Amino acid sequence: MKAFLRDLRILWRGDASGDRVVPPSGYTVRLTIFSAAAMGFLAVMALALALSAGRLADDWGGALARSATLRIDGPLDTMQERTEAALRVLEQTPGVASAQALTEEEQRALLEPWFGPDLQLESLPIPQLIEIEKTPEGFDAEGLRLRLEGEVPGAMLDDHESWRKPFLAAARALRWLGWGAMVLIGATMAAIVTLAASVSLAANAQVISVLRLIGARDDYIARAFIRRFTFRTLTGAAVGTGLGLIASALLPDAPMSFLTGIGFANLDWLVPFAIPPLAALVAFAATRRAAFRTLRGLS
Amino acid sequence: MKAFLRDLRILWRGDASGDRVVPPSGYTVRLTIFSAAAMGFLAVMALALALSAGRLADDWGGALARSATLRIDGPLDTMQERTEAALRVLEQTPGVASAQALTEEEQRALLEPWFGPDLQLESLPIPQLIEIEKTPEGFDAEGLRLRLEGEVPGAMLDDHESWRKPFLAAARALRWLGWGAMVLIGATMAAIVTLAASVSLAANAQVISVLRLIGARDDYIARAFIRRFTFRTLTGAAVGTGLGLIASALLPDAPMSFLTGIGFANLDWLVPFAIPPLAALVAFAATRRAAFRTLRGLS
Amino acid sequence: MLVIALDNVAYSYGGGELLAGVTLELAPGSFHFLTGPSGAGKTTLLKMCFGELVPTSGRVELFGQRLPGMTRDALAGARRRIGLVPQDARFLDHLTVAENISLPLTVAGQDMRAQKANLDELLAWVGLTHRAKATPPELSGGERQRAALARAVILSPDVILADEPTGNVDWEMSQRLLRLLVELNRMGKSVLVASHDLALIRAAKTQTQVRVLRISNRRLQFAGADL
Amino acid sequence: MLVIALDNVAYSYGGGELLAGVTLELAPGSFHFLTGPSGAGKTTLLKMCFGELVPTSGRVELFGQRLPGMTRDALAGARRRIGLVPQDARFLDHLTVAENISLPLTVAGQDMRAQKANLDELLAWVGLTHRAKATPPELSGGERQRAALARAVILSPDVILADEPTGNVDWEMSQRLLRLLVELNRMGKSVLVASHDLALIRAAKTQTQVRVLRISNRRLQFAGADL
Ligand SMILES: Nc1ncnc2c1ncn2[C@@H]1O[C@H](COP(=O)(O)OP(=O)(O)OP(=O)(O)O)[C@@H](O)[C@H]1O
Ligand SMILES: Nc1ncnc2c1ncn2[C@@H]1O[C@H](COP(=O)(O)OP(=O)(O)OP(=O)(O)O)[C@@H](O)[C@H]1O
Ligand SMILES: [Mg+2]
Ligand SMILES: [Mg+2]
Repeated sequence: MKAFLRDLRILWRGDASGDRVVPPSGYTVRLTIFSAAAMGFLAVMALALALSAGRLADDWGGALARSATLRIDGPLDTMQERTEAALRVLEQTPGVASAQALTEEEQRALLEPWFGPDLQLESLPIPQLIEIEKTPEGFDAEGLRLRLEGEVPGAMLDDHESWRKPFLAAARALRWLGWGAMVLIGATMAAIVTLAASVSLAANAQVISVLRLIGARDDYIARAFIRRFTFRTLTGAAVGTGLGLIASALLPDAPMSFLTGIGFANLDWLVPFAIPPLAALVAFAATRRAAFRTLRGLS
Repeated sequence: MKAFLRDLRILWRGDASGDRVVPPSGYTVRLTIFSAAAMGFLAVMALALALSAGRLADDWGGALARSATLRIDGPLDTMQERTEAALRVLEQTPGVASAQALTEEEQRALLEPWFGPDLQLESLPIPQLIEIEKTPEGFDAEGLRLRLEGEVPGAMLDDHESWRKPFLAAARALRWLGWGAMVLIGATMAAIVTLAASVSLAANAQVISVLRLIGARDDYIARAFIRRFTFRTLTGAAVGTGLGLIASALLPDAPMSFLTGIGFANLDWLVPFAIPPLAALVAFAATRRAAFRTLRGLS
Repeated sequence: MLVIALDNVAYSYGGGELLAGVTLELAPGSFHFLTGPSGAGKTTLLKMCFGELVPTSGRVELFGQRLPGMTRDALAGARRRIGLVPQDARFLDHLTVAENISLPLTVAGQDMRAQKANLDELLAWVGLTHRAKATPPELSGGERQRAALARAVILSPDVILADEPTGNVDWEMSQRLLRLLVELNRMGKSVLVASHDLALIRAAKTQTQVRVLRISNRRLQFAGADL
Repeated sequence: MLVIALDNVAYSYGGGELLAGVTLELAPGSFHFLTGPSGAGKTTLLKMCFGELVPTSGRVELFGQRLPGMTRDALAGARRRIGLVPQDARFLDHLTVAENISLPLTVAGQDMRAQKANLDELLAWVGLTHRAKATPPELSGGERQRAALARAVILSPDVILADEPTGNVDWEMSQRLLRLLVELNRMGKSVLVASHDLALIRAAKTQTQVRVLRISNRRLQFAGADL
């Protein structure tokens, strides 16, 4: 355990002498840390948006898409018979997981907003509703419609397509927006870190020429820069992600069936923790490229 | 017109000799332009989110809040009388802009999803619905409820509060998210431009000392940097905003009553055009501060 | 009137006192050499004359104005009347040698074309005509020094302060540069040259009336005739 | 075996040829001076010996290895065996003078404490003991040159290439620095000094066996006894 910690510390501190030869260049430090933090924060926000929109799309694309409603109209006395006929048809239809006629209570609850709680359903010629759940594969709505037309008069199939679609499109647009912003933020961070590293290398052209003069190898020089920028980015991104998580926990919650609230739900909370290491990785790669390119350029 | 163009050109080019003395520092140029562009793009996205959410919140907070529904239950023969009594009460209630009993067609349209198109309303004991529009001040829901209880048996007032609230909260959260991101993006851009200017000034410490050696005044030196960074930011932000506008025009549209689609509607399209000048202003102020601080520091 | 006056000046970089009780008066048309061992404070003294360093005690006057009371703009104006050749001259590396040499004209807002003949003559004098289109990093050590001297005198300043202007050039070239300084001195300009090159000083003495100052033991003294 | 060999080398910065047909062989224990007017190509020649510039034609060998065939790491290794004193020495400004002088030890991964006595002796020799804790920007011109010389010799390299190492120091100090170089030369190190200081070269001739090279007309020649 002690040896492990020591090794970790050496990795963190790296080669102390190598770190000392690169000056503690004030502005590029702040530039890197700040932009990593800002990008981390924005990434958390975008991630929250993308994941919430994803959940939304799942709900509308999933739960709603896997259900349908069958309405049976007709005179009161034929209702029982028609309902049974419809249920039989549905039983035989591939892709229907279950079909259930709504009970009187359920129908009354649905109608309550319009009729009030005292409605006597038995005396009314209101249609019977059947809730259908699809299997994951779904059924052939057109075929079912044709068959019902022939066998069950007054049956109307509503597979929620028409009013589900725009919701779904909106959720998917939001999700796109979220992930698009994520990608853009990642690219921005990579670019800013690359540029900050390049600026730092360019500003340290004298340091590099001094080190070469005394016979330092290029990777000795490059390592000092790479290590520094990687850790700066990690630090900045961690701070930004932390602030982002706090902010997204503070976001007003709107727990609704169709808008599950913006923010992270359940295990989603773990996803943002990938941001700092990813940012550090991006910084590592970006600085490495910048360092070796600059070193070759200064030859 | 010609004179105007010439003046504009002079403003743009500024003092050519002053511009020449500052070297065309490659990396900080790219850094500034790129981050301004990225921030401009993200700002458009955030603005789109904020404005759509704002419209949403307006819809739910406005149109819905300004309407209410009154439902009148009872035996068929009393319906006409009770409806008229209710309308009379509503007419006398301060805060009610208009009240209208729904016609048969309207009621049938509402009920169609459940009863199908062939419903004969006259024969049914379904309640009568009255649409109320509030004045901007609104009415006292409790007082009206009490009065109706006394004068119109079977009257139920629904002012949409209960189901409007969570929608409104969600829209407001989204709007917060959008504007919060806007502010953060603005701050990030200011910080990055400040830092880029500082890096550039620090990297040009030799230029500054040479210029001082030959008797150049500080504001001569500062102006060259300020002008450069302001125009770079303007350029970058304009490019980013342009790309952002294109992207947001390409966003899938979801034209729905409660989700008016993400993106800009009508005159909202003009708002993002304020981003580049605002960014340039931020850059101007940030560079000015950085330049004079650095110049004093180098004394 | 004196162009530059130091009155009982002391200077310290934070540790012990480097210079103390230094009094120096540069009149128009005077020619001074400043000598002393490495690290004695020659460059420090020149920087005070240029208003770059402010003495720890005593007073400095540039063209009759007291230094600590001057605004930044007034100081910039005074500096345009002083041509400084720094020991380690710096240039704008993105401009050509010719542009660097005429930079003081640019900054002072003077018309470049009117000064073209002037520039060409100066370039020829310091032997940089063939390098006029090069950039400063492409110059050799001696060429840099000569470019710095040319830049210092192009505005025809009232005073020329030169810090080891011949440290990196051969004997013939240093004689050439000396003749330039003597020429300018004859036009009424005040010249102060820090140098450890005794042969150069001896040569100067044969050409014009020169006073030799030496920093020793923190004080400024006139060197004897033995030099 | 030769430490550095230039065989029929030519160099051009893009314009006309600056150097042509240059042949130079530095054997261990040799002491050369390199002279020539400003802009003749002394610094250019030294940079070729250091592997910083690759000749336009001809061959350069460092410690028996041909230069264009060397890897970057091999070149870095060879450079650790060469002590270069550049004409315009640069340092790491965030480190102290002592740290800068011992930087080659750090980069070569040597134990600093073991070399402490070495460093102190060297600091005393170049007269920088009292400035050891200063940073390079706080040094005077001559102090910088001395620090650069100390840095060049601390790794006890096989060759010392010095470009105008006494351009900014007074006569006594330049004699001191010369004695250091002569001492190192007696230890078997090969020394090449570019300088226009004829008095210094004459003084060196009295102390050890010195060969004087002169660049004139693009060619490298041995200077006559008249020097
Ligand atoms: N910024 C500074 N901070 C601290 N000490 C300094 C600073 N600048 C110079 N010094 C010290 O002050 C002393 C005098 O420096 P100065 O440059 O004036 O010497 P000089 O006479 O010009 O020497 P040289 O002939 O070597 O150029 C030196 O010992 C130097 O190290
Ligand atoms: N990078 C470069 N590009 C183009 N020309 C250069 C470059 N470096 C040097 N030169 C030119 O090559 C010539 C020789 O330069 P070098 O520095 O070798 O001269 P030097 O003999 O050391 O002179 P000095 O005594 O003045 O230092 C000079 O005219 C110089 O302007
Ligand atoms: Mg000096
Ligand atoms: Mg040279």
